[in-house]
Amino acid sequence: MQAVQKNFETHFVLRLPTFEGPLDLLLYLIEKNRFTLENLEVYPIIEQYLHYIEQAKSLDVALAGEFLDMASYLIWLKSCLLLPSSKEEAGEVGHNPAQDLKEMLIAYRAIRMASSDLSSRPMLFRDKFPKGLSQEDRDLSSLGVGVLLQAIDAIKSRTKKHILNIAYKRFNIQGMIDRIEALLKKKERVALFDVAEGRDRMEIIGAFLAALELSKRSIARIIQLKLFSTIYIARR
Amino acid sequence: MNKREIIEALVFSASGALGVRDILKAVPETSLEEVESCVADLNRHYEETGRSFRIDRASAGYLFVTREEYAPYLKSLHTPARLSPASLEALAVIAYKGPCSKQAIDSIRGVDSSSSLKSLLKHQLIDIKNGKPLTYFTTGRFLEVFGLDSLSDLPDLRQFEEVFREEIKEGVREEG
Amino acid sequence: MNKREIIEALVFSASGALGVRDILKAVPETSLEEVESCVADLNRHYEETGRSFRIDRASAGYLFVTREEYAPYLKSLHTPARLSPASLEALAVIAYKGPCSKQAIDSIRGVDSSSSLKSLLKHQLIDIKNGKPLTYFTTGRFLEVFGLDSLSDLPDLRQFEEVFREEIKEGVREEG
Repeated sequence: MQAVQKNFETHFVLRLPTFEGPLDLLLYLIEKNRFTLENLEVYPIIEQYLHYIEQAKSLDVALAGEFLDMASYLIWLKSCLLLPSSKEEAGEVGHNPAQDLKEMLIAYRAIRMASSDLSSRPMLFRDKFPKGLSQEDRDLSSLGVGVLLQAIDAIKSRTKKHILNIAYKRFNIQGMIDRIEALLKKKERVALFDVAEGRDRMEIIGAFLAALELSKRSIARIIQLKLFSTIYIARR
Repeated sequence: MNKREIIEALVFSASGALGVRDILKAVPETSLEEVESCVADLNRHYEETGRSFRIDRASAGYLFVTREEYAPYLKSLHTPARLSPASLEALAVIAYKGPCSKQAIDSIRGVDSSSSLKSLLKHQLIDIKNGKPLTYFTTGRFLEVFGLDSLSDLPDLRQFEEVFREEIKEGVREEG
Repeated sequence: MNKREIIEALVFSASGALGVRDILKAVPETSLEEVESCVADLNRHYEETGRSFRIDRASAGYLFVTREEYAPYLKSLHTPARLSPASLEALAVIAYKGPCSKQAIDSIRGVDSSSSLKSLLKHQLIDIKNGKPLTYFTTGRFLEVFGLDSLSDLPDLRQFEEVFREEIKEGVREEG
């Protein structure tokens, strides 16, 4: 294993492949190590991932936030693996975190294969061209609302103004705390996104801060079963 | 691959008449005479094999047309209505902001929308409400074309910011 | 006049894919089977006489397209559509899991898909449905572009998962 890892290090310092995202990088590492998802050894993969992130940072490669999110998730996963006693707690929610990671990778890998299957098909406007029809043609019968939204985006980028008066509501955390408490009276737990009804970013941040505050006051718990999954606020 | 068939594919896939210059640019080492003789050759071939089309030469260039005797059968084909990007912009503004005046539409778009409004009216996607000023609103036909039950089915723009935001950061990763 | 050539003329002069229903309406006393066999006949003929085009069948109906080998020669005329690997991934998620939210797409890919969604919308490969959250789904244009009759023509996603497992087992054997 040591040898493989050494080899890997020199390899990627010379060649920093660009990855679509953290899952892409993980699959690359798994392939490099000739692991299988069936008998994947999570620990060395975690180590190599974190090492890669460190290397990338030291080379001043701009890393997307997702890579760092994954890094903190993997650090957490590592701690789970190292501390068997924490299993009990995990057992409460009923799954094995390493298995989650595997499932995530299997699902992603399947999608990646599906996308290369799509790409391998002869594509209209790339490999074949229809008679007398240009790509920009907007036939009325094929219009969807997406086209309207795009038109609005085109106006926006041309005029550089927020034409539709999208007013960002200022949130206040106390208001958000009240809202969460009211929701928790009705339900055992609520999704963070449902608290932020308008789904705009400031509102979600507000909801999140409110949830942290409630958690600090031991009124609620924040639960996220796995990376990227829904964040819930639960009654304590 | 044969030059003749490359020329065929070019004229075939062009939207509208294709100028000789465009052909000469696309097929290296060809002369005007060669293009002409290839087209003549193709037309002879179509005729001999009983094809329903031929290549016509118009002032703007070469164009595939169906033979006259098929015209009666083609009557039932409706030419689909096309909307220009400008018309789509005006339509989007009216859908989200309507009923609204031409002045409001112009000021949001930053350009004059007269011809767009005309085209939208012609396609019955919008209608005019009397008053001062006249206002425009979307019609039932609009809902039908876009597969909507009502205007409230239009996606919430604030939610849609999830896609159309942070262009600078993401724009680098993706080609147009 | 031959039915076969009438069908040819119809598909040829339609702008966009021509539905079978439109053909049946335009050509009296024809059956679906007859249309299909005429199209197959025409395609055989085009192939034998070395034509640069053929008739494709996709969701909406029949469409005349140029053969793949001519694509390089048509570059100067058409800017080929290009989808980034990221956009193709997002498209695959929507094709298999759609209608689905952006959050669902992001979560499967492990990255933010804003710019991919934007590019897919621009190519009219996906559309949006209002709701909380907004959901994305593939369009008829998607089927047309990839030459699919329906989404069920896509290979089973589970098959890809299996391939992965098989592939990996082989890798292990090699090493062992």
